[in-house]
Amino acid sequence: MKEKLCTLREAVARFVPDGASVALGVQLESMIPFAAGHEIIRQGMRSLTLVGPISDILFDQMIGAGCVQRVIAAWVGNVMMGSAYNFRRAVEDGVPHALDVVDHTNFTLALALHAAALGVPFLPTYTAGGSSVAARSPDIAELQAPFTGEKMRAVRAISPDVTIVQAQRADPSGNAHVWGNLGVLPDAVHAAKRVIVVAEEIVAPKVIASDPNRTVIPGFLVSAVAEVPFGAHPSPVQGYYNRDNEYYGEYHRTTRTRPEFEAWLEDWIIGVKDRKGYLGRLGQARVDSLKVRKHAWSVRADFGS
Amino acid sequence: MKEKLCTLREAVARFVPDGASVALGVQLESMIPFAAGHEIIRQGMRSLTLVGPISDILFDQMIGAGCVQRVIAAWVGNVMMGSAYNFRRAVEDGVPHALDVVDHTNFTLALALHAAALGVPFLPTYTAGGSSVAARSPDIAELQAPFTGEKMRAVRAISPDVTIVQAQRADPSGNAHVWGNLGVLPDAVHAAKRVIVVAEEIVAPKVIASDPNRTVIPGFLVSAVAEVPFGAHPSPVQGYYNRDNEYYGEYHRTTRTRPEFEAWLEDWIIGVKDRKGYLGRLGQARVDSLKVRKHAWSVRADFGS
Amino acid sequence: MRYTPAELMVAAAAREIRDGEVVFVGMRLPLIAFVVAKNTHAPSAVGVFENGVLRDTPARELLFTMSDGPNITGALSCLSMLECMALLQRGRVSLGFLGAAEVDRHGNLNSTEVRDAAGKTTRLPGSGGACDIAALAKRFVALLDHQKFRLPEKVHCVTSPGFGPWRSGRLAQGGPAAVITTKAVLRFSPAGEAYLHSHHPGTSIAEVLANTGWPLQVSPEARETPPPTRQELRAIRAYDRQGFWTR
Amino acid sequence: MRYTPAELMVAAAAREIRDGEVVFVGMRLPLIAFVVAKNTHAPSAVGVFENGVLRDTPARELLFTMSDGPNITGALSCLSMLECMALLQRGRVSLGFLGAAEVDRHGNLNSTEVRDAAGKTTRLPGSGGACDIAALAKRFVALLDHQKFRLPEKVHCVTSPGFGPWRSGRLAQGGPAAVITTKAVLRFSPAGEAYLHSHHPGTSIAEVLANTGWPLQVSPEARETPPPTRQELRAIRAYDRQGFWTR
Repeated sequence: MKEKLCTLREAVARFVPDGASVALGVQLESMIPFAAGHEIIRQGMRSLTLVGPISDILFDQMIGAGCVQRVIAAWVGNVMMGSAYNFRRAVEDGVPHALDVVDHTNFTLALALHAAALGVPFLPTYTAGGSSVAARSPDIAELQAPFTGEKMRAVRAISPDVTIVQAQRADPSGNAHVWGNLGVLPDAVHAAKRVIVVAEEIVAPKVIASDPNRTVIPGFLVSAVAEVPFGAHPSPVQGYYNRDNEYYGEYHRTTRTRPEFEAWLEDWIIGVKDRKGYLGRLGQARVDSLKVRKHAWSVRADFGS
Repeated sequence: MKEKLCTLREAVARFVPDGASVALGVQLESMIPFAAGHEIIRQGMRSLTLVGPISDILFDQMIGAGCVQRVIAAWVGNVMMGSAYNFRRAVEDGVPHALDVVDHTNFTLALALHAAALGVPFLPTYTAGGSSVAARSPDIAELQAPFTGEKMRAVRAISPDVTIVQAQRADPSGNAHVWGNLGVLPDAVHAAKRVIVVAEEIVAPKVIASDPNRTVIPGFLVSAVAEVPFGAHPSPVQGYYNRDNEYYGEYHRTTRTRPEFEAWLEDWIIGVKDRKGYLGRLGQARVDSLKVRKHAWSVRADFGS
Repeated sequence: MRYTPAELMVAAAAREIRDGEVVFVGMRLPLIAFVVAKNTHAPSAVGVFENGVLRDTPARELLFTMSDGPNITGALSCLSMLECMALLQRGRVSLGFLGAAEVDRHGNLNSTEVRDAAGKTTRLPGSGGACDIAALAKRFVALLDHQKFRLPEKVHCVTSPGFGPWRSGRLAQGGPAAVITTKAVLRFSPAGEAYLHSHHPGTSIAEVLANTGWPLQVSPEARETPPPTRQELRAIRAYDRQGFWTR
Repeated sequence: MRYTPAELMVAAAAREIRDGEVVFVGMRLPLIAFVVAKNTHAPSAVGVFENGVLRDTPARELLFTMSDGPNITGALSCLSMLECMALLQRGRVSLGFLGAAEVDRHGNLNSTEVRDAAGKTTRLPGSGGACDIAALAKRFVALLDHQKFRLPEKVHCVTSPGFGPWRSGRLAQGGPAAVITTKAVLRFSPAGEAYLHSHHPGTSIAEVLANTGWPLQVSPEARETPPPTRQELRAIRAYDRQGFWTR
């Protein structure tokens, strides 16, 4: 397998073109690839379609930075604090520009990715019956079920151009171990045309091969893998660091107006070179305070024969 | 959670009634719950429907023992040796009695279980186009896809009355760790009305809780859990013992005729009381020779926070 | 013992959980309700989180999101969202909790967008899993701040379906069981219309009616909501020590 | 170097694998072909096994089934069957190998049941994943024992589809690329009819034709199948040390 190890800058430049559809935040509130999103903002990509069930504040930042033309999601906001102001400004006032929102539910978005992962154009479901989400969505149609004749709904497959995931550890070929809550990660990886893995650490292939059930991302589906420690901050990475709750509160308090957001953007994204710069701004003491306080190691499994 | 720990005899007596549909061999050639199948034979259950993709010789034994009225499967035979004679005798000559065979492919069977696991009456697929399997099956229908208008096939959901799985380790509540090739296990567990877990070992709940991604069987779906070491022999259990290839060869050579099979049945199933008796017949030396020769431990993962 | 309105709501929500049930938990107050139920009358309840986590023990510390580290440590199982939603779709989830910006006469919820009197639209975060839980759980309970504009006769947008003509076939088994507000607990008639079941201590039936956007039916058996017990308050405060969600 | 018919078939099968391809491996001879290809011209090929296993290195010892312990130890990934079949369905699998009891003029395979001249039916094990691989892989290769009754003009039962009217839409991209028998290699015309591509050393075109159940077309470029190379034989024998599958 070819080596795909590169910097995050290279990965984004090569595999996230203007106009691409990009799945991010596929594990919901944890392991959100903030470093990757920030790199996309720094490189000034435009007209992206963002795909993800619950994006927490990363989608809000990318919308505010002007990268986004469309959002396909079930929930866009700040999970701990409520509203996300850039999302609201874009939808309500067209600032910084108009935003097309395709509303999904968590389940219909999961099914849309699952359909693409399975290689079928749709999947049937009972959810969203009676909901305006179903009535308004171009991705949800009525369906009469074979065998039973029931009225159901069909959810259209979504195949993102690129899925970006944060993994705990990966080898240089992109084979990656991910643990904790998986969200829609398995389907988002299989549904995508390309996959970028952002890993907390690059490890030897034998570490990954020691536990093939943990390898939820097989390297042959991966286009690029970058090592970015603390790449998901302020979201948590199980076994590495905790959620920086205070950061979400600060973001909420300091991005209420467009000028405030612009200052925030300059401070935290445009004005830093990369994730190292970002972490420097955050400060070592804060970084250290987020690290895992109490280790909880998995009991080993024997893959011997 | 209530304790569900019991003997395999109790589990089978309580949850595998005559006429039940039973999924077995859901991990294909490994971790086949032979001990459970043998207990079903000893208790003389009748008119069962067996469900499983590739059953190796367990289905053949249960058919030969007269427990089975119908088989819903993709492949019935002896994987290493070819034909399974009881299956052939039942289909070709109605011995010991007639057998209804519903042919599936591996994928359509996986989809049928997946549909039931998802709680929908069918799933769409492109497979089996042009095949007699699709043309003959009551479980496969034509379908016009929403959105694209393509002609596809729909596979009907299958929800077994009980799924019996062999797990490496489980706690007394039935929370079970399974690793290695999973086959259709996750869907077979979720699709079933009841689940029986046969574990190589019962371990403390904290062992299971140390690795929630390994807990592919959550205990609240489990009706009974029994500790049966070497319960999958002659099939392998990763990390515990290897496949007894010679046993499959012997079975092939000694069950060619009905009287030969009847003698085999008496020797290995009817004439032994339980799995302990079976292993006694097998002999300690042979048991020991199958044990894992070279351990290969998974590198630990940190679930700390 | 004194208590806050949020603590009363948590206690009322906890009592909706029956022992042994599989419950779609959600965050904020319902999460704490799950913890209270586990520590009081429902020790065998299993919690499902749509990020893929199942728990049969409460997390060791307060969660701000369902994906926080402590919710994973010691979890019963970590699956995918699809597998958790599949539990819902195949009818294995007894109860789900939902928040909303608006709840209407038939228990429909809106968390997508609202319009003010001047016609100005405010965009809300959206469904998340709310629509799925409302559609597919055997029953659901909504929590909201009791203000007249949040209880319109008809929501602007049905993010999450309550009672309506769609409650047939597979969806016949679901629907709202209760709406727990800052002032009252509403339940639903067999015809699917909300009625006042209890008003909280310190409010009156008249105050509830005055703050509801349609002529709310009142049960002849309407009574005062029982206040949180000492045991419930202890469980709430042991978990939300700083009162982040419950002060 | 001397070699067995099975060794020739393995070498011929190995040459069908291109470097970097994702291959549905199967057991017996194709498994060994995958090992040979990995050790010779296709070091980056990835093997998919329908039990859920992906491998990019050969197992450390001979396998009798795809679920044998050594196939799991050091695997690239252990998924579910559904996930492996999904790779097939979404067009990520370049090549699959299949065995069969019968292969016909248009590359249809039968592994479900056969009838003899007297009309007596013999029940075979069935499709397993064969139908799925034949339908959905970008191309497939069948292996079989070259006997006239195994190569009928039309199979008794189409377990696994070759070329036919169903090769449109999503299935247009698939179909048989080759049939490797104990006597010959057949390939397929653009119209989907088999023709003789090469006959093995020690047989003749006439012998192949005499043992085929329809008037088999012969390519004007038909030649002798190249024998296994020294390197290929070394790889075969290092893996199947006892010659369980290849003697």
